[in-house]
Amino acid sequence: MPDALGAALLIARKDLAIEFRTRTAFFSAVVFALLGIVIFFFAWDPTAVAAVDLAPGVLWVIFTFSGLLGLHRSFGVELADRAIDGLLGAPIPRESIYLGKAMANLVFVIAVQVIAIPAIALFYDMPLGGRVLALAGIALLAAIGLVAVGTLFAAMAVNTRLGELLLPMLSLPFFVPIVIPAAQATARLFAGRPVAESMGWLKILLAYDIVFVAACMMAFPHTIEE
Amino acid sequence: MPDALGAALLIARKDLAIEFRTRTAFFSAVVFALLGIVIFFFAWDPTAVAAVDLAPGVLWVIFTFSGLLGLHRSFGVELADRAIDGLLGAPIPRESIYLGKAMANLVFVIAVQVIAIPAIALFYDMPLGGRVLALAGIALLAAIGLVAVGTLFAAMAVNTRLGELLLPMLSLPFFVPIVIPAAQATARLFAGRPVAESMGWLKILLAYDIVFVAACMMAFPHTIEE
Amino acid sequence: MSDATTAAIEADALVRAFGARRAVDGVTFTLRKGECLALFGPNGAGKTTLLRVLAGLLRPTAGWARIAGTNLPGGAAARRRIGFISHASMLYGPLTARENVELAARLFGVCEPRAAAARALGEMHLMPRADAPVRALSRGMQQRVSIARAMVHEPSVVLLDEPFTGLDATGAAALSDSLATLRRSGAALVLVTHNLEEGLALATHAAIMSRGRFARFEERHTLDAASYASSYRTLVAHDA
Amino acid sequence: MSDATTAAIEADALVRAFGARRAVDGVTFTLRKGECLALFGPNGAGKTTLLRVLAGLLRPTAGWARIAGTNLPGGAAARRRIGFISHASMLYGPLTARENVELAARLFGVCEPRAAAARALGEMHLMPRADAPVRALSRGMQQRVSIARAMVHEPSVVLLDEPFTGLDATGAAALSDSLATLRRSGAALVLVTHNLEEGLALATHAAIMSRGRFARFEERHTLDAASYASSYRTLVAHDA
Amino acid sequence: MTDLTVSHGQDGSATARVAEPTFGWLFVVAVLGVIATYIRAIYFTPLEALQGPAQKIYYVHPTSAAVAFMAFGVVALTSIGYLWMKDMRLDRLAESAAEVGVVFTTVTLITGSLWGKPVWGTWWTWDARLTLTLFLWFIYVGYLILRGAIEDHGMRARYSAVLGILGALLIPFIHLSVYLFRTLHPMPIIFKPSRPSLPNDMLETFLLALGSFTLLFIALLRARYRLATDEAALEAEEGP
Ligand code: HEM
Ligand SMILES: Nc1ncnc2c1ncn2[C@@H]1O[C@H](COP(=O)(O)OP(=O)(O)OP(=O)(O)O)[C@@H](O)[C@H]1O
Ligand SMILES: Nc1ncnc2c1ncn2[C@@H]1O[C@H](COP(=O)(O)OP(=O)(O)OP(=O)(O)O)[C@@H](O)[C@H]1O
Ligand SMILES: [Mg+2]
Ligand SMILES: [Mg+2]
Repeated sequence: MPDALGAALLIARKDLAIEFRTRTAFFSAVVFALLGIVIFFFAWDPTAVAAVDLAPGVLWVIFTFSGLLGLHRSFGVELADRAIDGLLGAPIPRESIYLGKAMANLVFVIAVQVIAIPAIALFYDMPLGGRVLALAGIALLAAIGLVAVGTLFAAMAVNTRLGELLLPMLSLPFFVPIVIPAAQATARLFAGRPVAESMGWLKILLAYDIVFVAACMMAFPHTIEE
Repeated sequence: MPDALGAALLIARKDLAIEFRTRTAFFSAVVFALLGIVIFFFAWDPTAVAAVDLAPGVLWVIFTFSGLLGLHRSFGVELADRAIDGLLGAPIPRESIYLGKAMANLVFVIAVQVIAIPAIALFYDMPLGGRVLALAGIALLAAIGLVAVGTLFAAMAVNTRLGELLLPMLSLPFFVPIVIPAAQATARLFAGRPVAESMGWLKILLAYDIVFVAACMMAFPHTIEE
Repeated sequence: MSDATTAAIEADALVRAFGARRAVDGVTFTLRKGECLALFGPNGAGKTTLLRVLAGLLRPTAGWARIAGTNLPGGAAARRRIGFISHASMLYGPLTARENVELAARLFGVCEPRAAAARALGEMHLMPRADAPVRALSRGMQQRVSIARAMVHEPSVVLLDEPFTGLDATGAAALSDSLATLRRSGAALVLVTHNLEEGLALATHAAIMSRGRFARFEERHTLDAASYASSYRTLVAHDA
Repeated sequence: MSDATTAAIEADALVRAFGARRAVDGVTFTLRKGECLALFGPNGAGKTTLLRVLAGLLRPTAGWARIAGTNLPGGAAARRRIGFISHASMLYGPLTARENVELAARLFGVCEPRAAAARALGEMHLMPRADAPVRALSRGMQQRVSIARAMVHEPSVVLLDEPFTGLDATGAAALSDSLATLRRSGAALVLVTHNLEEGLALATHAAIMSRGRFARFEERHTLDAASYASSYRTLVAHDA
Repeated sequence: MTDLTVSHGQDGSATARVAEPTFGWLFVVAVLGVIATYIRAIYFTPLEALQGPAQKIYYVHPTSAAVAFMAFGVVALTSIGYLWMKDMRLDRLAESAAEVGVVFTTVTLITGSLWGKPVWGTWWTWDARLTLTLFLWFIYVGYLILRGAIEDHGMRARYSAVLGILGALLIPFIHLSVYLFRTLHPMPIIFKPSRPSLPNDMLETFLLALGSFTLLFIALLRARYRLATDEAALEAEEGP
């Protein structure tokens, strides 16, 4: 039998294989993020709101919504022909299933961010410069939290009658403590403030990640059986 | 055999019956919109961007994304056990299927708006007052356009390998001439300008509705058979 | 309505390809009113594809087919005549059995949809569970709803893709009865099944499909069941 | 491993309810290694529910069940032993047949997953289409992949829910062969089917389920096929 | 992004087989024209006073935009033609034109950005024309992704024809929206790209550029179309 991590990797690889079977899947995720960014620009009156003030909010809202898209898709594929039963029947710990799905989701979310962040910088005319590393750090912390909680709720939502409608309802409140610190830290970063000034926000993100990765991993086995 | 409109109504009623079978389905759509609004509120630094300037954009972005949610759901239910084949095999015009699905989607989108608009007014402290009617008019025009195009693309996306991933990619560019005029007109409305000043924008919306309702209705029969 | 001698189903050099693979590859046959074709063939022979083309759900790649004189894909009037039971249930899981069948009845313009739905469900012995959501029914029960759905408008051309799947003895008997009644009332049937006995019981014609073509096509009464079975098995074995 | 006298499957007063409806309502039986239980029963009797409980996919509401001495729902070691073929294919449509089976092999810790997958697919005569995405396969072919998936790790407890569905003569023969081999190698089988003949051919035990309970449960050699069939039909008819 | 042009899954052998004859004399003439344009632009046309060497982009940038517009015009026309006549050649032409169009739109965006940095001091600004170009790129990249997501040829042709037509209808709306969005609230832009009154030298060079790019467009379209035709033929040949 594969060990817990091995099994998780198998599942993550399988998910990514499905997702990227056609190169076009990746393109369309990216185009989605780009379009979101562009649409957002036109939703606000540029004379009233400066683009540079909008950018951090746009970045993190796009991040949330494209994350939801990926999360939802991730369990849709399991449910189509009840392939999830195949995973549940396999001699692997439940936690591996969670971990595997979460890893695949993390790759998806990060892949979208890798395109979205430079695009925001380009379209909203923000100087990335030396801030790239700091921003990548924030994005990684935020992505881990989002995926940890989102994967759990996606698994739960998919097993209920409400399906995809439940996912945003359950998870958006949990995304609030991710979006606010991330947006605040980003805004500070682009206002040219030193990273130290955002340390408080980053600590919140880090604490969130630790608490919820652990909690969700423990909670997962209870949510998956009928 | 039922006439074209009768058949469309049957299909719309069926969709709404599925949607509201459990009252909670409606609640969760509403909660989605509310949470979206709240998330947006916190995504921007209130000292940098005035809430009243953000509100119109938030309204129309939430509108777009919750619309996507409903649209995607609308064809998911048809595909689950290939119920769509049942509709295609029925002695009704293809256009009725389109019309029926579009009507149900319109109800969904409007129902979400009915909650979202007062919520925005509340959160962002905007005086609705005598502007409710004008705003409702904008919302209706925007909803018709969104649903006309979105229903067509949802039908197409669901039949492809990429499934729901494709829907936002195809439809977001088509939402640009909805979001810009709607957001601009709303902003003007709340800045206390007379409606006449937004007439240009409203005309674009109206023209869009006319062109795309007709075009999509004609295009639909080509997209539904395999 | 057309007279008794008109062909109910005609296909001529019918082809349907998926990409490069020709799932149906030149099928020609005619079936008149009141006739029943039992269609056998190995997995992947193209039976389902053929039925979906005849049901107007797939466009032919080449060749043509006619249902009651109308070229496929026909208009509403042609579809009105067809009843189709496919591999998928074509039902809405969240709706009840009754709602599903009633919806079909209304869409097909049946006069008293409520009564017709109750009758169709009753014929499949499903009334006790008629108000349960389809999603909560067992496989065999779902198959019964699916059958009721396809029969509620009394079609004159019935296409059945392995309709006995999942049915218990009662269900199978009820379906056989319905099909026999339909045939007597002049309907044309195409019945796909892997069970020779089941298929030949109802059939007036029999065909074996292989690699998208009709390898054999005869009238039932010219056939000897035992020798047919052995030739079918040989064919299936060679096909794989 | 446990010795030959250990029960492979045990159930005691097993109950599984959906809301108020008790789909399985007090089932008690024991099956030893090398035995095969043919499970019959009308639509909605609770056969699928029972199998899903035994497969560890549904929690029992009351009572208990054991697989090879481990209480259900058991841990990874218990699941390692089970092979399950359900109504749904449990396959990933976008992946190929080979990828699906290989994934299962790896998850079950089979030593040479590649070779094992090829062998399992070969047994079901599916190698020519092994690299087609499952979504593009015909129903019978998908069923074959599903069978290969369930067998690839050589399970010692095999739960089969109408496994012959959609299979042609070749496929059915291949499955029967596999099952016979498995039984000889000491596996315990539960085979749900609506076809008495098919079921009794392989069985050492036979049971008829009705309204969630075992209405009959006997050893195969005590049964006379003809009289069993007639009593099954009476039971089914009364059940509806 | 240019690798989108080859994202249609032809395998190496297909490319090898067809690559040789597809680029004909027309392509050679077009490439020579482009080279001649640039020799003339660099060595024989005076430096623009304000912008210096950056202005040399002028000969690629609007010309690519013009070619892209031509290409999308071809997509719209062939899409309408396809829905009307259902001729696969029109579909292949639409696909070819969309690919060429996306390439040239990409070139326009990139050269515009490269030009913008020295001239405007920014890579990007939300000028109406720039925004429209960006959305054109989105629409037709979406078109190509849609094509990549459908296997069935007929369905792919119909879906993409629908998108091709709707996309053409959308362009005036986007143009109007973004134009009003901007002009009602003008942003300070240092230089507005408006038709410059060119000195004769530059005008001649520009006309030469436009002519060569148009030839290049036709050559590429023809080459891509032949590739599509050969692919289709090859696929039909390889069928079972
Ligand atoms: C990414 C940025 C840019 C994009 C997407 C873009 C797009 C376009 C398009 C679509 C056209 C063709 C319009 C037509 O033929 O009427 C065009 C023409 C032109 N562009 Fe740009 N452009 C960009 C940046 C620039 C910059 C930075 C300059 C230089 C200041 C510039 C100067 C011109 C000129 C001179 C023309 C031709 C003038 C005319 O025919 O009106 N563009 N551009
Ligand atoms: N959507 C599709 N895409 C690609 N190939 C397909 C598709 N549907 C069917 N095929 C192929 O067409 C052939 C015929 O399939 P079809 O489902 O008609 O077979 P069948 O005779 O019904 O088989 P079965 O007895 O297994 O139901 C198979 O080789 C199958 O792989
Ligand atoms: N998810 C569910 N929710 C509610 N009721 C259910 C659910 N699954 C099954 N049931 C009910 O439990 C009963 C037993 O169903 P089950 O699927 O076990 O029957 P079965 O013996 O397999 O029938 P079949 O021969 O039709 O496959 C049925 O009455 C069914 O309606
Ligand atoms: Mg079939
Ligand atoms: Mg069952």
